[in-house]
Amino acid sequence: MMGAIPVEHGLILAGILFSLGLIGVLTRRNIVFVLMSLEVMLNACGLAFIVAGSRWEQADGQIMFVLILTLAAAEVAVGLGLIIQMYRRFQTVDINVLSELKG
Amino acid sequence: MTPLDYAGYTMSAGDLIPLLPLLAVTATSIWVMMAIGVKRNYPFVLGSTVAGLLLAALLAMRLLTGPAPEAAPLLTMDAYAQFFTVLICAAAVGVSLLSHNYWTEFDDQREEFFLLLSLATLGAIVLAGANHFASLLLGLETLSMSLYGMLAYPVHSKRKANSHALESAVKYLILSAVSTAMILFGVALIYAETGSLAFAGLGGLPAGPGVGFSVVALLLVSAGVAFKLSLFPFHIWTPDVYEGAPAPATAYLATIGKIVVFIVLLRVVVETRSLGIAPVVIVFSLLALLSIIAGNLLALLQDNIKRILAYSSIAHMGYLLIAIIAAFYAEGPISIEAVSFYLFAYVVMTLGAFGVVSLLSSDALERDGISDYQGLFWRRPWLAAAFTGMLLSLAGIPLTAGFIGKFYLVLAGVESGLWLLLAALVVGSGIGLYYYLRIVYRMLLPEPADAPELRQGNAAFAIVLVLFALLVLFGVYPASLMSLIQGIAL
Amino acid sequence: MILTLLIALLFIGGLLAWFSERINPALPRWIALAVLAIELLLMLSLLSATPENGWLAAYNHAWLPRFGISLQFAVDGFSLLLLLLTAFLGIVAVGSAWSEITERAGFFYFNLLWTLAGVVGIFTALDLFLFFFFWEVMLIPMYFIIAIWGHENKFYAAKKFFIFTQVSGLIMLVSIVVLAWFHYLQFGFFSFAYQDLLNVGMNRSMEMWVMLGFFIGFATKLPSVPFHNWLPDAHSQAPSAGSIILAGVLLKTGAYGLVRFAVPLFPNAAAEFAPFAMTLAAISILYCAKVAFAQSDIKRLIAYTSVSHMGFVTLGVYAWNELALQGAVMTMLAHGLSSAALFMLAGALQHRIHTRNMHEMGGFWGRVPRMSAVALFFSIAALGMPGLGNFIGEFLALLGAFQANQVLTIISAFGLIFASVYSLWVIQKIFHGKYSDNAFDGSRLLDLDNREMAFYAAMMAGLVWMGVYPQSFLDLSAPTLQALLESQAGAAAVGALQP
Amino acid sequence: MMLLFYLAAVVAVIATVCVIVQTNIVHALIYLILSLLAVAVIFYTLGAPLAAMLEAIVYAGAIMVLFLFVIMMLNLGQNTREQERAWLAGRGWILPALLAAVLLAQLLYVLSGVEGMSAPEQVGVMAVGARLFGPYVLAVELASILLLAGLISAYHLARKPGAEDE
Amino acid sequence: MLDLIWLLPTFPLLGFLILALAEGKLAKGPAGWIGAGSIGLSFAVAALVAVSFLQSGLESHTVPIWTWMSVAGFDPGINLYLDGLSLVMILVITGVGFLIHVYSTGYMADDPDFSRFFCYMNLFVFAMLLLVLGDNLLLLYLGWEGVGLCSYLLIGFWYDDPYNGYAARKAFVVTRVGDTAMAIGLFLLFAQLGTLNIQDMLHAAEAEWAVGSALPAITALLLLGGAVGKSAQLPLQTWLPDAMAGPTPISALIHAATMVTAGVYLIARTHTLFELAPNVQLLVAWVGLITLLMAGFTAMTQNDIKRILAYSTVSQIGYMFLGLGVGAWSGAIFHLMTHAFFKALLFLGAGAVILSLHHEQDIFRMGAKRKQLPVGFLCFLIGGLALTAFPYTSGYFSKDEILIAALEVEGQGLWLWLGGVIGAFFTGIYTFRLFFVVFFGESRGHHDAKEVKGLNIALPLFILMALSLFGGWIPVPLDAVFSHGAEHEEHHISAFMHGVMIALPLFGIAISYLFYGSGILSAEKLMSLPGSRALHRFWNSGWGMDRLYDFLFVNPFLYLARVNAKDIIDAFYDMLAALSRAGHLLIVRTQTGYLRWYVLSMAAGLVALIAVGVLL
Repeated sequence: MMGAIPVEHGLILAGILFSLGLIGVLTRRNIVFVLMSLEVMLNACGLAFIVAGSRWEQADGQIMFVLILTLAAAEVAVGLGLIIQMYRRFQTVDINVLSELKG
Repeated sequence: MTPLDYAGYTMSAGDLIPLLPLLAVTATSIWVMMAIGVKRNYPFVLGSTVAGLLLAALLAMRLLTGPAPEAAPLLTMDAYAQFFTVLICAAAVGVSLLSHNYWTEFDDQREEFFLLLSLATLGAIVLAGANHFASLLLGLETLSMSLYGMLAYPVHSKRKANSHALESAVKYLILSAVSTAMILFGVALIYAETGSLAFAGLGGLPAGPGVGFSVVALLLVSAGVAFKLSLFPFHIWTPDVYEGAPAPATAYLATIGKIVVFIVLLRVVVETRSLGIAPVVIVFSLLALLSIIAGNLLALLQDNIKRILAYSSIAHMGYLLIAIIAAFYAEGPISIEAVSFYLFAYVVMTLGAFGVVSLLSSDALERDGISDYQGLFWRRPWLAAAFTGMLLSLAGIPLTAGFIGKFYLVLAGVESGLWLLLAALVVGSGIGLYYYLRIVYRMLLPEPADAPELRQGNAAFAIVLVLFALLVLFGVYPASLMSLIQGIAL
Repeated sequence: MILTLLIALLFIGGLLAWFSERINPALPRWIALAVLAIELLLMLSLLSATPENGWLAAYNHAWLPRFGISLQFAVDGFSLLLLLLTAFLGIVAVGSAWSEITERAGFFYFNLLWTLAGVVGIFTALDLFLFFFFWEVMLIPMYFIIAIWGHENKFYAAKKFFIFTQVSGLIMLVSIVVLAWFHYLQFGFFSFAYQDLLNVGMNRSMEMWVMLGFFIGFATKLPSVPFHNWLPDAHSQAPSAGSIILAGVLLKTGAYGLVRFAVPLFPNAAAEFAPFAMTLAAISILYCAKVAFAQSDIKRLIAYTSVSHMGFVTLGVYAWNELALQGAVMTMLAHGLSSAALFMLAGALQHRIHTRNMHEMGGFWGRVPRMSAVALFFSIAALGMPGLGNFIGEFLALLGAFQANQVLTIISAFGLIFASVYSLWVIQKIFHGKYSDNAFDGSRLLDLDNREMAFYAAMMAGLVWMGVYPQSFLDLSAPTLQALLESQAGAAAVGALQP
Repeated sequence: MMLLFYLAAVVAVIATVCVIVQTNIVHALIYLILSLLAVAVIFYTLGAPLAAMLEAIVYAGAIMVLFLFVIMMLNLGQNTREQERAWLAGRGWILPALLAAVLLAQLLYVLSGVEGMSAPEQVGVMAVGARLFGPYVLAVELASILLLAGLISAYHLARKPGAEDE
Repeated sequence: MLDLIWLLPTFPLLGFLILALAEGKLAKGPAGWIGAGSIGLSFAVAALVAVSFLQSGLESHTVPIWTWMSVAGFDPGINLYLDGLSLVMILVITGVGFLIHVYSTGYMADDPDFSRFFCYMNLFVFAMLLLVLGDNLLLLYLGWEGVGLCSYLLIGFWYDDPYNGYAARKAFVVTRVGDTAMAIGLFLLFAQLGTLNIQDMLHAAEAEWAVGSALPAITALLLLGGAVGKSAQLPLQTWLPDAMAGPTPISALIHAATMVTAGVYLIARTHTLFELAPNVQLLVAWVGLITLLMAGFTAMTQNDIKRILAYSTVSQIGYMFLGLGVGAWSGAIFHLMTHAFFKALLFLGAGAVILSLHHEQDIFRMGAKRKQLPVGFLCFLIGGLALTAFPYTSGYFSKDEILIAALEVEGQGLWLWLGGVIGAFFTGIYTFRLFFVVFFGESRGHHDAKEVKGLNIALPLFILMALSLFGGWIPVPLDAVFSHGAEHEEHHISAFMHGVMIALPLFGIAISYLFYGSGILSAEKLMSLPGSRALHRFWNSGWGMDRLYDFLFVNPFLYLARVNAKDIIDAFYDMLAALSRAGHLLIVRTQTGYLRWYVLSMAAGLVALIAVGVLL
């Protein structure tokens, strides 16, 4: 019953999602949005792995996805922790306040 | 439905022996975590961390000369990996001792720093042995995850007037995540093409001209790696993160955080050098060239020592890349030896330089302005001498290990005929001298009248002196290290 | 063994001098003096050694076996001459610093001795890696000497000195490595030993590039136009002891390198390059003489004259015949003494009246006749007065160079005219004319005391000796130079443009 | 199945676009969850049921809830819409979008040539599990360490200042 | 006895060393004794040597002292070579030199730097002796440069006045131009002939080079360059008049009697070379002729007593060059000797006059001084007559010999002769212009002048007067040196020619008398003629040579020095530094601190990377 889907299409979808995530990271000033966009990018990577794994009929793709999931979870946890601290200090989620270090 | 195929994979106790350093560090982490849970005791935590890391270093040193282990699916703890494990653990011990003094008056929980430090070290060791993209990912992210915590460590401190640590951590986190995504996407593409996630599988990439796919996949990975190494144009985070973070964390990031990526990179290059995908090599050359020039130029008129060191590290990564590129061209072991030696020297000198900064800094105040060092030569001659030694080593002047490292790089470059890159090395070193000498000169000036008291720190001072001694020892008589490195070559 | 002792003694002596300051601030200079005196005696003892394979003394010990690098030291007559010069000028420098350097004296003498250790290493090392090692080692203490005890613009000068020499040094390092790499390709093992590398063959363009790398390294130290710009700044800003070492000894390392390495290692490329090198030499001679004349800072002036004089060395070396080489060697020795003395004088003046600006001076003869006479002596030595060492060197260099390249020799000979212009100008501005102490405290303008005179007298005696009986020096360097020439039998006509 | 794939793909893309242009953060989060769920469907169509499950549970579930907590904690949402709109206005979009478009074009250029089909067979939980606890057993352990590191970092950072753990 | 010639330079050297090491602490008495005495001893030795040399009948005698150096076949020795030529020279140097030293003890008696003066003087004599005794060109060159140095030191002896320093440097630098040419000549000679030993070199040249070929011409030209520099001949004559800034005994010794004639000595010494290059030899003659005429014109327009004598010196050396050029080797050297006598006399006499008049040098501020300064008057009378070649004075014999030889030159002989005779006519005019203006007419200043007393001043003057009058009968033992030349035969010229040669100088004296002695003719009237002022100015400035050289060489050099004082090459390195700095400032602006910008840079980097990778 499984219709074969071209790997090409899966990877292109992943690429689109990846690019969209990147746009989000690039354009949003709200750091929460930035973090969410990052999740989109990581998710796109996971998708790519699944696509690749299904091409080879291997479990490795899914395993990589699981690892990415772990990573994403940890990243979000730490990231949100930082966001909380940032909000505490600046009362804003505007990422541009973090620009004291430069030159 | 694929059959259960782990039946074919068994793991015996013997397979664990090469992993002993890793296990030792893990045990240290757990032990420290439990110790914190029971009772917070700063000296004890520090002592445990140092002891555990030392143990790991000793184990690795013991294993270094032992028989080569069989390749495990994720980690190859061969002599190459063990050598760098020793280096990593030793460096981690150094950072621990450096940070002792730094956190003495910290008004928040101090102990987790060491916990994070040992976890980061764990990630670093994994990278040293990684032969698979999964372990690469895990090692890299364990390292990064711990570093996020370390970079932002004083975030609750009321003693600290600014939010630089937080800023540094946020920047690092976001950018690092982006770079991780790049690596992952690239790896996914590679996997889609080769069906293997082991480095050895890279050989399955279609090579030859016009293979855009392989190039793009490799370049995606390269871009991520370039970020971790802070190569131009992915270098931009480096100074901000270095400057904002507490000095010991910076020291960790600048030494271990950098070299592990190179360790992996070298392994990957050795696996793939038969590929000879010209565009990738050219891109690497370009990265090296631009990094050398940009890094040195950026540091030129900088007044913040941590930033200077950050920029100079960009250049140094460019120098190192010369040897990596040489490894693409030449079959011989020289480029690998060159990378190994240079990494060793780089750890010693960078750790030493940041060690001096750490020693003089505290969680409340980073002493990283160039003017803070005015007259240091007359106030703390040995410290200043050590710092001078580190800077001269970074500049590649003889009597220091940095010179031998540079010599290796030149040799590797000559072997492969990388004249343009060697020219960049020469020019970059010339520019580099300017800012290194600026610092040295500041230290030579008479001390200012209103100079504040300098912090003391015995452990950190001892570490700096030990590093200085190593620097000179391996600058004058590196033969033993050379032969060791010759033995571990991949 | 004596060679390692020579170097070790300086390193250890330096450390001793540094630490002894805590015991007594006057101790470092005595230690430095003692160490250098012992050095001089040790070197003199080598004069009576019987040569073995052309070497008066040799030492060889493995150092970095991975690349065939060894601690290979050896001394022949040529290097011994330069060693003697080094030790002698070292003593002079200590004498010059004796009362001038009062702050952080221990560290000063440490740096002085370490610089000299580097120089001694350069003159004795036969392994190219080792040579380069010492080549760079001497920079750091010299940097400190300029940067700590220098004058108003010391950081700029010290930095410039360091960057110039370091960058050119790196270029040379690349060349050395290329050479060693070719040795590896040809013979299958690494070696940085001089004798091994002499056998390396390379294709034409590669040999030229590698030779150029060496040339740039040495020409910067020498210095030759257009790599000379570090020198006026370094010399004018350094304390006089530093200037003495710089002008008297450090510059000679570049010349030594040209004679010992840059030409013999690359006979064909050097032959091809000789006209260019000689052109650079001629430009150095004339151009820097001209620039020297325009200086008002006396130390800058002397610095430029140094460049001009070292042009004769380059000219002589690239003429590559015995006359010219002997001329180059004699110029090195004589210029070592005369420029050191002139810098010492300039330092003495600055120490007394706190200015180097010649426009603020004048008519000193009446006030300080001794100093004036001494200055006159060394000025006329510098302008190449026959009977003094500089003349012998320059004349022989030109005489030899004439056989290799007539046009450039004739052009270079005009340097003799310019030399008289600037030398006499100095005498005129400082010692002749009307005396006026508007610009400085005239009561501090004291004549040379007996201690100072002793040093000058020794240098004067040396120059006269070289001038009237140069044979004692020529005999010492002749075997080396002849051996070098013979080994180049195939390329004996380096630079010969005659039809 | 193929239809499902393309349908889900369209949903995922649209939802993701909504995420990045949305001014109300809560709405954005909902779109993100939608996107993740769509991807979960895609996983399923690609024969990765375990991944699909985890995507839905862990990603769309746990992680997004975490986001929600923080959003609530920081009291973002309706009242910050104006500000978000202001931030999003202007030409700040052009360059990033252009860059991303170029990147996408580059990716499309190389990806469009890839041969091969996804396998019709499912790689089920068993297979994944066997592999995970076979050769990848170290990875599992290391992942736990990664989580531990994340945990400790997050703990240290997100803690209220002064809240000692006595 | 002959082997003792090494003592000859040794005494002055010892004198120099003693005076130098005494650092001026010696009292004037001992200093004077040492200074003059050393030369006296030398003269004694020279006399003994002369006697024994002439008795021995040797052609030459070499005394090796030590090998200077020996490199690759180049082995010049510190060897002294004595033959007739050098014998004449050492006698002149030590003899006249001794007299001048004695004179100086009186002349310089009041100078605070008395012993420094003698120190330099002794050094000079030492160097001059080496110059003439050296058996090889390198040793000659040593002496050559040594005398140049002493000349410099002594011209600038009174260093307070920057003008003196200027004159000294000018003298040194201008002669160094010639010296450099000579040095190049040495290089060429060594490269071609493999030796610098003069006799060996000359033999080799004769053997290897054909007459009229290029190489001897080039070497002869280069040596001539040295000679014209040292001997103040065209085109390097400009330094000598300025050199009068030194004390007058210096002018007598160095700038009249000895050093300036070194060029003549050099050419005579290497005459074989010039004979191999007839064209160059003829050039020597023309250089001499033109110089003597130009200097004669200039001398007529000068007002400074020493400058008049200086130009006259230039002119007389011109005669010597003329003599050399026409092959009258002996005549030239003979004239060198007699010129040493009478010009030393004139200068020392001028010194006495100047000293008596409190350092007044302008002849138009003197006048009618024959009563007040009888000795000076006598000096100028005798010296002037000898200078104008008044029959049977010393100058008459030597000048005659030269002019007669000139006449015999084929082709251009008449012109050379005519020029020389006209020059002699001018000599009469300017010499007696000086004479009449100073000693006759009305007193125009310094009415209370009193002659300086002192035997040490008077005695040398009287001896020199005697020599000037009777020096023409001294036989010079030069035949052996120049024996192979063809000119050694009795000259016969017509009585008319001879009459002209005698009459013209007298005619010159007469004109001078008409203008300056009797006032019958007036120089002022002459000056009011159209164009004469400009001509006067032109001649007065030495034919504008100084200004020409300033324009051609000095000013461009000074300009270049000034504009490039900072060394243009430095600007290149500064530019590199500035470039780096600009690069830094440019690139550091990318470090904005804004996170989104950082991500953007990464994304851009990725895009660029892929673009590069794919395009490659």
